[in-house]
Amino acid sequence: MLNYIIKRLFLIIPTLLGILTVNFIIIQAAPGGPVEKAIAQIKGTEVSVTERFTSSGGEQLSKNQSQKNFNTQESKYRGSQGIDPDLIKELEKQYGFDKPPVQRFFEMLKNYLVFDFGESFYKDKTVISLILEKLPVSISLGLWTTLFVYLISIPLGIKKAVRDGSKFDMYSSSLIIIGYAIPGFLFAIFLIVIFAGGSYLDIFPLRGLVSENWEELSFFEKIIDYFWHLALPVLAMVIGGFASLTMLTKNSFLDEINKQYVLTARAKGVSEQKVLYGHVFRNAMLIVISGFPAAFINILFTSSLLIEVIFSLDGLGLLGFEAALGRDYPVVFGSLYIFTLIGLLLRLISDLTYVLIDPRIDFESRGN
Amino acid sequence: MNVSPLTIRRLRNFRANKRGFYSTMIFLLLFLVSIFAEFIANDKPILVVFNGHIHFPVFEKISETYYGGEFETEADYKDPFVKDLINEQGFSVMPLIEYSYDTINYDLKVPSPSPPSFENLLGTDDQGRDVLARLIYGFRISVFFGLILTILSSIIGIFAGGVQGFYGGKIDLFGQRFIEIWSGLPVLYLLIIISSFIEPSFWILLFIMLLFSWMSLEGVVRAEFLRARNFEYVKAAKALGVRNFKLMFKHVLPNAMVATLTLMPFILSGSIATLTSLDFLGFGLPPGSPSLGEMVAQGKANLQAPWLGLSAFITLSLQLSLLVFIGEAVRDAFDPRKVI
Amino acid sequence: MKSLLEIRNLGITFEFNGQTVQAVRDSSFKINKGECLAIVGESGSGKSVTALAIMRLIRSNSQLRITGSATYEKKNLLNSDESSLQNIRGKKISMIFQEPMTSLNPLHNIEKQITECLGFQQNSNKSKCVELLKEVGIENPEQRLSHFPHQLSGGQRQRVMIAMAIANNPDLLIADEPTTALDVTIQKQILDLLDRLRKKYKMSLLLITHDLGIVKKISDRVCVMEKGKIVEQNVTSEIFSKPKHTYTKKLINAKPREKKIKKKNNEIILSVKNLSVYYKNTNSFFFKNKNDAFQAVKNLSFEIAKGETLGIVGESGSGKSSIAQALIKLIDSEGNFFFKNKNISNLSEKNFRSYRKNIQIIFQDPFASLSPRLTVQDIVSEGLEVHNKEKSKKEMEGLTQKIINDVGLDSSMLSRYPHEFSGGQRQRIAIARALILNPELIILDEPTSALDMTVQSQIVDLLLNLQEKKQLTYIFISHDLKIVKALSDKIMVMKSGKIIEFEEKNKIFLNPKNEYTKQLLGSAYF
Amino acid sequence: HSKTLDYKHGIAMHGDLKYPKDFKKFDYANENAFKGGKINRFSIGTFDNLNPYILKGVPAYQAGYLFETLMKSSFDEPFSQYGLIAEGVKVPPDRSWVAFKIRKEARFSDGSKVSAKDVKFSFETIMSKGHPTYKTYWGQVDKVEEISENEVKFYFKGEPNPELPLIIGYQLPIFSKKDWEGKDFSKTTLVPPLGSGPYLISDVKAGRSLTLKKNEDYWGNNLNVNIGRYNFDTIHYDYYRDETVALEAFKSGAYDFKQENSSKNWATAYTFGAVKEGKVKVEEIKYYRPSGMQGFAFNTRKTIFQNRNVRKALTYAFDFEWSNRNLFYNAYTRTKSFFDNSELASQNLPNKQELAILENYRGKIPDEVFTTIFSPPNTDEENGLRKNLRTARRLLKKEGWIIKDNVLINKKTGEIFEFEILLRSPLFERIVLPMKRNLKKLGINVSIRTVQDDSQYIRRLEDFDYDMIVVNYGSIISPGNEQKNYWGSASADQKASPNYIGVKNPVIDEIIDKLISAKSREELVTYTKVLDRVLLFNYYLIPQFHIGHYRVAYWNKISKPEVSPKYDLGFDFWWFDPEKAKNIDVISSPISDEENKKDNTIYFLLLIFLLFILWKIKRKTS
Ligand SMILES: Nc1ncnc2c1ncn2[C@@H]1O[C@H](COP(=O)(O)OP(=O)(O)OP(=O)(O)O)[C@@H](O)[C@H]1O
Ligand SMILES: Nc1ncnc2c1ncn2[C@@H]1O[C@H](COP(=O)(O)OP(=O)(O)OP(=O)(O)O)[C@@H](O)[C@H]1O
Ligand SMILES: [Mg+2]
Ligand SMILES: [Mg+2]
Repeated sequence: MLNYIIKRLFLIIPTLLGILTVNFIIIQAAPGGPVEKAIAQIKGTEVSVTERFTSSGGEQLSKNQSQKNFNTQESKYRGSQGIDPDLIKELEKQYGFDKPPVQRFFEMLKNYLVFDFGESFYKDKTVISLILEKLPVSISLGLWTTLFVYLISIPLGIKKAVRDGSKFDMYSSSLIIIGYAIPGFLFAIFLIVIFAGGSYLDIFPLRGLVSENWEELSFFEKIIDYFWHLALPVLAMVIGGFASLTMLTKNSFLDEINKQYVLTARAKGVSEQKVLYGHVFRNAMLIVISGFPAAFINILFTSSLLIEVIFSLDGLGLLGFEAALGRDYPVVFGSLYIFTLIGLLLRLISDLTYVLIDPRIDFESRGN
Repeated sequence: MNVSPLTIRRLRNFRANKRGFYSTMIFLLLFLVSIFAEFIANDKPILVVFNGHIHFPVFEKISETYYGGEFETEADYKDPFVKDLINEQGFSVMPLIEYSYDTINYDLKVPSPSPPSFENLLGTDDQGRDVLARLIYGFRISVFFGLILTILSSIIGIFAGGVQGFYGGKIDLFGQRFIEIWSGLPVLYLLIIISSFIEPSFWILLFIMLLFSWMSLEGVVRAEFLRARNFEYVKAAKALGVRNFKLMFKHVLPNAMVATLTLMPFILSGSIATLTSLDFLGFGLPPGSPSLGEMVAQGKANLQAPWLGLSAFITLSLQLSLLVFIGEAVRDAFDPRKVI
Repeated sequence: MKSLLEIRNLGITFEFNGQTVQAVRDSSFKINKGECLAIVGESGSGKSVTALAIMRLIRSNSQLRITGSATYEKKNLLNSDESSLQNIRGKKISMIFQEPMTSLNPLHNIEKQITECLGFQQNSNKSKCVELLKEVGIENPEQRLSHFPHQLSGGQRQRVMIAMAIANNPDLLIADEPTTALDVTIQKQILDLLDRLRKKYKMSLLLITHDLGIVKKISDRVCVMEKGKIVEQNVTSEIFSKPKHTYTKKLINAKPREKKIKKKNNEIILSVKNLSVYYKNTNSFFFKNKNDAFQAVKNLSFEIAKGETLGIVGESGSGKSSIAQALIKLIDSEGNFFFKNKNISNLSEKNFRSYRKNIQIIFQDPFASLSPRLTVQDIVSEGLEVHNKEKSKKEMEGLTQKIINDVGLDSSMLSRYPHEFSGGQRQRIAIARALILNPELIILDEPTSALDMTVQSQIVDLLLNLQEKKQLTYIFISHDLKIVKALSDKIMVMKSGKIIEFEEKNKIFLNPKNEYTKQLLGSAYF
Repeated sequence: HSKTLDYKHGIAMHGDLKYPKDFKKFDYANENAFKGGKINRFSIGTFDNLNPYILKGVPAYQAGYLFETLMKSSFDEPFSQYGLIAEGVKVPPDRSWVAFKIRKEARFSDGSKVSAKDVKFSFETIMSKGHPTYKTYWGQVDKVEEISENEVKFYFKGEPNPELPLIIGYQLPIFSKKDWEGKDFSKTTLVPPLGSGPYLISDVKAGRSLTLKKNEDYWGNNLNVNIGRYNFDTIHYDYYRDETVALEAFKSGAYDFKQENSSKNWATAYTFGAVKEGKVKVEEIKYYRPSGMQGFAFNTRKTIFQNRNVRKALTYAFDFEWSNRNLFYNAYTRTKSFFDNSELASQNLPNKQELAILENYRGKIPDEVFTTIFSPPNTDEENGLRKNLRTARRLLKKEGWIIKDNVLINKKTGEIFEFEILLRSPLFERIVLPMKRNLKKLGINVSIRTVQDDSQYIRRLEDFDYDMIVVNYGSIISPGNEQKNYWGSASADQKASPNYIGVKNPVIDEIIDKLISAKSREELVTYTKVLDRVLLFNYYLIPQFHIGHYRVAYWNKISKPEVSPKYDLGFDFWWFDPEKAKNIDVISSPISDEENKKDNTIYFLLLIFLLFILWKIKRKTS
């Protein structure tokens, strides 16, 4: 086993390299880059990357963000200017595009080796600090949704398996599946209109992770405030999450629950709970349990772009989307590197959990 | 017909899951309706009798000049002018819903999105197009997309996961690394690149999604295979001289199918959701396509017109629920211990 | 004497597919305190189902009807609630399942499985565990604690099962074929143990077995079952001396035909040189080298001639199944073995595949070796599909039906799934699966352990006929010396992975040289 | 020769100033406006930077309140400015330089004086470290000279550009040199930089909110340009990501003032309870700024669009009246001029002066220019669209395009007429799709491509890699140099220029040159109209629509001056009205805020409690 682990750890390096290379090449091939983005900004024709789903439909170009155009005449004037080729050169240099791609690639690799991810093109912040800044939102969303989903789905799935075919089984299936079918962000909007808007109830806050006056709150108030803010987004995210896990649990249980060893356990006089959770669980849940590492990464990096946008939460989902469309390459590659690295380690852990769960599993070659 | 007792038993199991059975029926019905969408919701008549000749405009393009108008291009049958021309020398039979997914209702009384009326049963969207017609076509597109994608990606996913899990060793080790690299591909950029030289069509989107969606099954199948390959009955079959592939797909797979079968409907609905959200984000089907995603986006942007959001929502929910229920029934049918 | 458990008019019906299987019909019997009641009967006659019904453990998702009553301590077990049953199961009434190999939780180690029975009252759970394992005759019990079921031999698993069942000194022990996988010495030890418990704690014993020798030896009364009915019940001595029912008579008189030893055939079909089998110790996370591995088979060499039967007997856990699996290349081994003078030990799976048709195996654990999602039809005909592709579907079906009838099953059972059978029926399916291929060499690992005498003789008959007709070669692994004696030409006695004695059948039986062999034979006929 | 000139109190682009030297206040200012109170506003997006003059970071534009400029525009004149930091400005007749005299009272908010040094520093800093756009912007400034402690002079180079003095005057933010010492201007900051403006930033929560507080010691309170201005004590900005949500927030009273840009929302969303009760006021405020020209621009570099008549034909395919009625709730007006909604628009027959100019080009410009008032095709009459399309068909036929098998092809070359409309925002799909159907009737196959990816879109614009796009040519009441970039031949081939259409017309070049060097407002107006006509009748684009008023909704606790300025909304002149505020209990007052919060907490706890009870009951029953 140790051999295997060492082998896997070593293989992380070429894998990472592969991922970075492939991404570099592909992104290189994408039309447009940060220079164009900057030009758009200079010309004042820039459009927010989230425009399609955040806008409520203005019909006139570049007039829809009146509050942005601090001075409308100014922006008009700027836009009218042609872009000086020297300026374009200068921009290219600023973003490092004066160097050939291969050189850029190797410089990037060199920096990444020592975990130096550089600075965002646009944000004047290091990639790391950007990620750290967005982490609380992502973790909050991820942690609570994952927790809810697991804590509800697994017992529910087990109960459904035990009472397979009963009314309870039927109704709960219908419920979770309908929940699953609801588009999360539509539900989020619905929640906002009902619970946080001016039209009906105004109980929950519209945006953010905590209140404006967070610092002044006492500890207890802080906790309440935090959950008060999280209630709607988490609800919107959780609603669709039960179905697959519950069904997976249920079906795996159904598959195991009739096996001989379950009879043995019952014959031993083990209580039903213990039969289910002590015996069947481990046998049935290989997939579910082995999904835990992935769930863990979910906790950290849950990216729910739309939910974040709707509740004005600044999380990794939004960061990633904005970086990708804004061609903020340091952020794109930096986060790719970090998340992939963590992902690879978690995959290894995931594989090892297989063995822990079922000692019969090994990764040796077989079949020839 | 050789219907083995086993098939009968499975069918019986399937039917015994009432909810699944009815879901299948409803789904098939809807699917059938949407397959013949052109005959149900269209802005062209099903049948035109003109000058003693019978025409089927759904199949043939008849220019307006033929009816005595002045445009050489295909007649616009919704145009009152053309209608009059036809009625002078014959008649036409319009489909049930007189709108196709892209037909704009030019004589709306209220600005679109207009609320449900007799003319537009589910109202119109914010471009004056009939919501019901769009739903029918949108349903078709998304179901096709989902089914094709699910079938293909399941085949690939099961195959890849199965081979890795079953053979283990180097195949697994390097296969997994390949998959890790593969899953690191920047989907968004691929979409951007591709759309920079061709307009992303149904098939292109399908292809791109397929590149990645197969991985959702690969992991679980691999895990199940890793476990199941050690089971005694696999050994027993091997002792019989069964070939590896048959071993994998006849012995290991059926017993490693729990996850697959459970996840399959979710993958299907996930594919549909993916298409929807691509449309929603603006990386999906070309503008004007009947996409549920666009409908959802419109629903969000037009809270004052709840029929948009509701229609899209109900269609999506119905579609997904039916699929998941069917999936459950299929699972039941293949469960040997389920006895009715 | 006070009756402990009284069964009245028990009826059990399975219904599926429009088919109804009436597994038990209108059976009544009772067990007194401290008494040993034996249930004997045809394979598939409903013995196990009866036992399971008492514990209310029949799988509930098939359409199932249970009628009648089972009264224990004035309560009808058949309709008492789950929580009170939990207090009875394992504590007052415990059970040894027929198929020990599949009855253990594959993901729990031995210690966990046993201590679970003990509950929390003792803080010296571990030592109690070791004690129990020692009592059932498992060597190195301390090490075994951390093992998982798949690392144990069939007999060892059975003994773990027994240890679990007696852990709480129950009032009633239901033992469904408790000694099928045990060699006779251990069998004796176990039976003695049960006897002791019976005396000491006034434990009652409901013994289901096919081994009439055991019945005769330890039971007080006997019920005879046939086709779901109790056809006769009486005091043991009466049953054996004055059997009334025809089936009983048939059962008592059934005796396997014995193979007539013909002159020697010199064509060596299989020769084995220096065979060793190692098992990695997967418990240790860091696998270092071979020293860390456990050697189950130690440098064996032997030969078999065509048409011969080699009987392998020996201590449980001595490596018999390991040899069997190694020969057919299902587990890695060292050493060479030659099939018809061709070295097959280092062939790749691809090249070896063509030999598979000719070398078949019947696994010790039939339940686990049948794919749960294939019907019997598929399972049995699979070999044909693999090797005789030229045969038409019709032909295959015909062959399948024939072989199923040959092993004493009904062809209407072909569309059923494995779990819908009795232990003995499954065993016969496994036999049918191997025989249908007409292999030249068959390795039979305890093929008759779950069969009653009548069926057993039928199977032996079948095997012998085949051998005579087609010059088949058998490697026959069994603990049932009677059958070994009936079938074999030569006998190999094993202990701790080594051959102790390897001789002609008669020499072994009449004139055993080795101490262990003597001991073995000595325990055989009480 | 600078000595011979005098400093003036203001400067106009053309002609005379409206307000005399000692004017008391702007006409649209209310000197009795209530001072004080708080207003909540909102913003879409996010911010991480309080220095909006650099490339990096996402700026909070409200930080502009921190910095005063040398001059201040008046909102009821086309392009005139009056002294703010500068008490006087002077320019030579050829406007080849500009000098400002700095007011003695001008102070930064730390009390230090604003000096010429600071002005020079500001300019040089912004040019070297600021947003690169300023380099193009003020590229014509040769150098800045500190004449004295409170006099500063900007020298210009290159072609004369009479706008430049004004642009510097009202756009150059003045930073404190001392304050920036040791700090890097090009870095983003969340520490408010030192300014001289009316407001101070009192609270910043990056990406979430920004609070501005009136500077008690603001030096310019009594300046004539500031009378009746900056009335709120506190201005609080909340940032939202999503406009739908932001609208909900407005309804719930989370902020007080919203300007609406969607006609659909305007027509449908402002009907909620508070509006009916009169707590929220919904108003349209007329303005007279040129609307600019938004339209479908043809890329005339493409062969199919090189023919004027073909372009004209396609104009008939856009059914504005239908769109306006069915999509926009009749909110918009068809744009009929590049300078619509202003005196610059050519919405009459050419007058004498214009004709005189136009006569020079007869033969080189379309004849309609002399005889017709430009009016895009409309569909008002019955069957209007059909008639229009018929006209279009005839035009196309005349130019050699015929329909064969449902597609329009060139009789001679066999070329198929098809093109792509490149869109930036999906919001336009609904405007374009009906047009697509109409074009289909003409046999023209149109594909629509929405490229939401900024970089990709810009890349295509730079390379002029499109057939048709939607452009909005913004225009100011005082057109000038930018016209050269829009329609000049030189810019047609220059990569990334805003000559999207690819206009290369010597006549137009000539007119623009004359326009730029116009000596008086009248001359400017004449040339502008001439340009307008020539552009329009060349059918370079299909004009879309515009709106002539601001659509605003606000909680009825703020008031606005009776007169609205002609050229701006002038929100800075609005004020908090305590009388009205008393009548509505809006959530924004601090006391009710607190109470509300408690209410909410209770609701929340109740919900949890309810869930808990439910759970208990469930457990009992199962
Ligand atoms: N789950 C089931 N579904 C249908 N039939 C079943 C099921 N379990 C057992 N049977 C049938 O019930 C009958 C009695 O089975 P049981 O296991 O009691 O036999 P047995 O007497 O224990 O036989 P053996 O000695 O072979 O173990 C058999 O014919 C078997 O095929
Ligand atoms: N997978 C395994 N890993 C480790 N040890 C194993 C494994 N399988 C078997 N063993 C050990 O090898 C020894 C021989 O096992 P084997 O199954 O060959 O015994 P057997 O002779 O068939 O016994 P029985 O008569 O009880 O079936 C036993 O001690 C067992 O514990
Ligand atoms: Mg049995
Ligand atoms: Mg064995």
